Amino acid sequence: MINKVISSIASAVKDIPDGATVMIGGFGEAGSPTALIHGLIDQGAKELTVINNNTGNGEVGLAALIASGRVKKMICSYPRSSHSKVFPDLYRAGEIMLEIVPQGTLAERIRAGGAGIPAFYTATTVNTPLAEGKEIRRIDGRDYVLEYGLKADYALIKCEKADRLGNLIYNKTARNFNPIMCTAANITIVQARKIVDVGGLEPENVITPNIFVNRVVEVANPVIESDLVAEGISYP
Amino acid sequence: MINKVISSIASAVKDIPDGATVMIGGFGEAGSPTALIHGLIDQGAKELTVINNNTGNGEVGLAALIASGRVKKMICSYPRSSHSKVFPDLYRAGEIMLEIVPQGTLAERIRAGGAGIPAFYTATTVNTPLAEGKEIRRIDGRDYVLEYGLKADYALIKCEKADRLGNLIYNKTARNFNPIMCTAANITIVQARKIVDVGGLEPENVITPNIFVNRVVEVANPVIESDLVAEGISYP
Amino acid sequence: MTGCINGWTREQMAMRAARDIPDGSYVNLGIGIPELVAKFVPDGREFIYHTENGLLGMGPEPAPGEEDSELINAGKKAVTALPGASFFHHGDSFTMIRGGHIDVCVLGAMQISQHGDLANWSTGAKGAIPAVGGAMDLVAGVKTIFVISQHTTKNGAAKLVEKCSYPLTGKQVVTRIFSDLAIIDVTPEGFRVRELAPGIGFEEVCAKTDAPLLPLEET
Amino acid sequence: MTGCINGWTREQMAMRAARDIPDGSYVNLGIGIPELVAKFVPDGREFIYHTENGLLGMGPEPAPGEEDSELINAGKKAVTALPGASFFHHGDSFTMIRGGHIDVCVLGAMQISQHGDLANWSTGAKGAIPAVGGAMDLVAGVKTIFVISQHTTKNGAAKLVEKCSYPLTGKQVVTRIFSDLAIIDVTPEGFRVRELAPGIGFEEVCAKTDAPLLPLEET
Repeated sequence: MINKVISSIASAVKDIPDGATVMIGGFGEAGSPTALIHGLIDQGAKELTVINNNTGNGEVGLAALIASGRVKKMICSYPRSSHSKVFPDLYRAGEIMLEIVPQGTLAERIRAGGAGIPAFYTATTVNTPLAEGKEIRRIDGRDYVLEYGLKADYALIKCEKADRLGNLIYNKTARNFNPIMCTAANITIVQARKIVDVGGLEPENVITPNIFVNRVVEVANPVIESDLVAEGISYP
Repeated sequence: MINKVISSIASAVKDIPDGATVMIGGFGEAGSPTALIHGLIDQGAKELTVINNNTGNGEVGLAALIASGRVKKMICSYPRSSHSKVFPDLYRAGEIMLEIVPQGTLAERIRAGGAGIPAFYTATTVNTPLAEGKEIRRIDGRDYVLEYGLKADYALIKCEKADRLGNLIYNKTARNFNPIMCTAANITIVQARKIVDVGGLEPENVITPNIFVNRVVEVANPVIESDLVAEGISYP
Repeated sequence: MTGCINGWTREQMAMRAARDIPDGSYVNLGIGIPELVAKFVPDGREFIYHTENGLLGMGPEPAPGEEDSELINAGKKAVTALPGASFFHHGDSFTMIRGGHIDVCVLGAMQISQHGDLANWSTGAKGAIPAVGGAMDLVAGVKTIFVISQHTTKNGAAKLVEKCSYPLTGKQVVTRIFSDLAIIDVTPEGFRVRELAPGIGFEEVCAKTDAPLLPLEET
Repeated sequence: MTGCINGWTREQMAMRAARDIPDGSYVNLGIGIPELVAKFVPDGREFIYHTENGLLGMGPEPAPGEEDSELINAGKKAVTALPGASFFHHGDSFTMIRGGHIDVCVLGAMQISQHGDLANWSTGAKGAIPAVGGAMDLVAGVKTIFVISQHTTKNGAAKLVEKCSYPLTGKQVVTRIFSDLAIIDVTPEGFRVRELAPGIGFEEVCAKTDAPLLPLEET
């Protein structure tokens, strides 16, 4: 019987090695798999390349992972943290690398990585410094820049409901990067607010089909990052 | 007030001009907008380029449109008709052009067209006759072929439920090419089994957001092509 | 500074921009003053708001206490979803943007050139953290780009310039600028005043613009 | 022809292929004999079937009278959806295929070369209607490609050949062939018999194969 449910966060993330590339879902705190990120901090993997739209909030979740010194490189569109100077300080000190990618190009590169598309053309960044050094091609009279698909060794994902096969649904704008990241990682690890019986998700409404998911952990009452930030909490 | 509902099929398709490129949803008969296709036959536009996975069934729907002599070129993956020799006969007689595209490349070209991606690379067709004359690029040690996004002037779409804003949901495997075609056409015309009030579709479950839809016609009891074929009906 | 009202307030700039959005438009609003546009939908028009983090049919901010940390806009502020809304992932959201499906986007600006080049993501200064977000995708993909911006920086430097000195967000993308002093079109001949704010003269706008400025066309 | 049972039936070929699919695999089955594989899931294993027209978790054909013209497989036959199934559009369906997410695909063949090249979509003959469907995407994207096929054509021509004369579907893609006469691996050294069907000798398989054939490896 296929059963992707893992009983603890620690075992769900235990094999992430030093040097891994990790996609982390979420846009700001919405859809952020904070429990899994904290599990990764506890686990200790270092020299990570992290792909997320931002750089975390306060000193919890992704911001705490960055603060722990375990992130070698961030790939993101908007490397500003709410209520935090964690990333800017490390960046100015030369202790973290940054690859800045426009949000839509980031999304498409992830989607392409998951879909077996190694490269594609887009008009985004043409005639800007972010296109420097990249191949430009004129197609039907307009210039486009060549961008490459992005893949990861692991993806850390937050969803609303999952079943043991790994089908997922999300909640409102917490969906964001999560479904495309599920497709682009070798191992996709999901924190679900609730695990339901197989058949408990309507086939028409499944957002992430189970083929894209490897492990599911139930986190019934996930922390809300802005609450932690408001309370002044730093993880760990 | 935004209201995309059109009262008749005839008015929904009336401006499709000669020479138009028309995407038609459906895979076999599932999701085929047969009522709209019959409306297009009645309307009379000719010299059409049609994009669909197949070439229709029997002598109704797409097969009937082809039989009417109005289709100059088919772009499809599997130009075989069930219970019909309409396409093969015209093709062998040199009266219709054919661009054969693998099903996944066809889907991705349509998706790319809708997403503003003018071209992308894929491994599909490499080392086959279908890659002849196309650009090959080696990326990370594997060869890929360059394929271009596909757009259309019009898309004819079948869905299960729509609202007046143009939000759509589909029924089972009748979804197929319909959602991506909605994104890739300049004017998307939808035949919906039922039009519901705005708010009647759950925002989490909308498959085609209304931004991709221009016109919606209710066809409460659409014909089922295989029934027509079984009855030996030819349209018109 | 006197008590006289010269020029437009932030709200008035937003209202002017809203007036120029056609009925039925799909609209994306940038962070900051552009967000105010949503308050000023002209009577008889309906706009559908898109936010790039995955919501079409975005409504106003919720009542205090009704905020949901999983229902936010691109500026990460709590919003609502109107009837007829839909949620989708980032890939699909930027299909809407990159694919040319959004009609109008209203953005803020650091600099706008007389040819419509926009700079709004980085000063390019050493030590600055570049943060582009979705701005480059929006200017590359949306049919009409409006800018709402104070006419000059806090230090009085011109934002409307012959050539941007900051790194570009996009080239030849802005079509109309709503500043506190004037509404200005980007035309093939350069900046042209379309309307002056109350109490503002053409000469004053010229003085605060670092590029040639064409006067109102007589009609 | 005698009444003796020599070689495997279509069902037996499908059963042998099913045996070689690991537990928990995501599987796509081509049209024809490959469809029979779904009937022979070995005890203790669970496979999840994908059909490229937008269904993961495909179940068996429905009872007569229960068919739904909007619930079909890639061969356009009525199927069912099992608990845990999901529906999706063609773009997402081929993300699964092209993106390397499907573990095993079982296809039919017109010709297979000793290097694993597959030809199964067109004879290339004048007047033939080429019809590729999803076959090229499957061989390009799926990790393991099995072929189930009669060892020879109806006319007795070899299907296992040194070099395909028909247009290719993909190059070096097939890893194992389940024919009515034998199970044959495509190895770096060429075709190697893995198992002979009952009543079939190595010499007979050699005689019906137009390429060098390596015998069973002694273990």
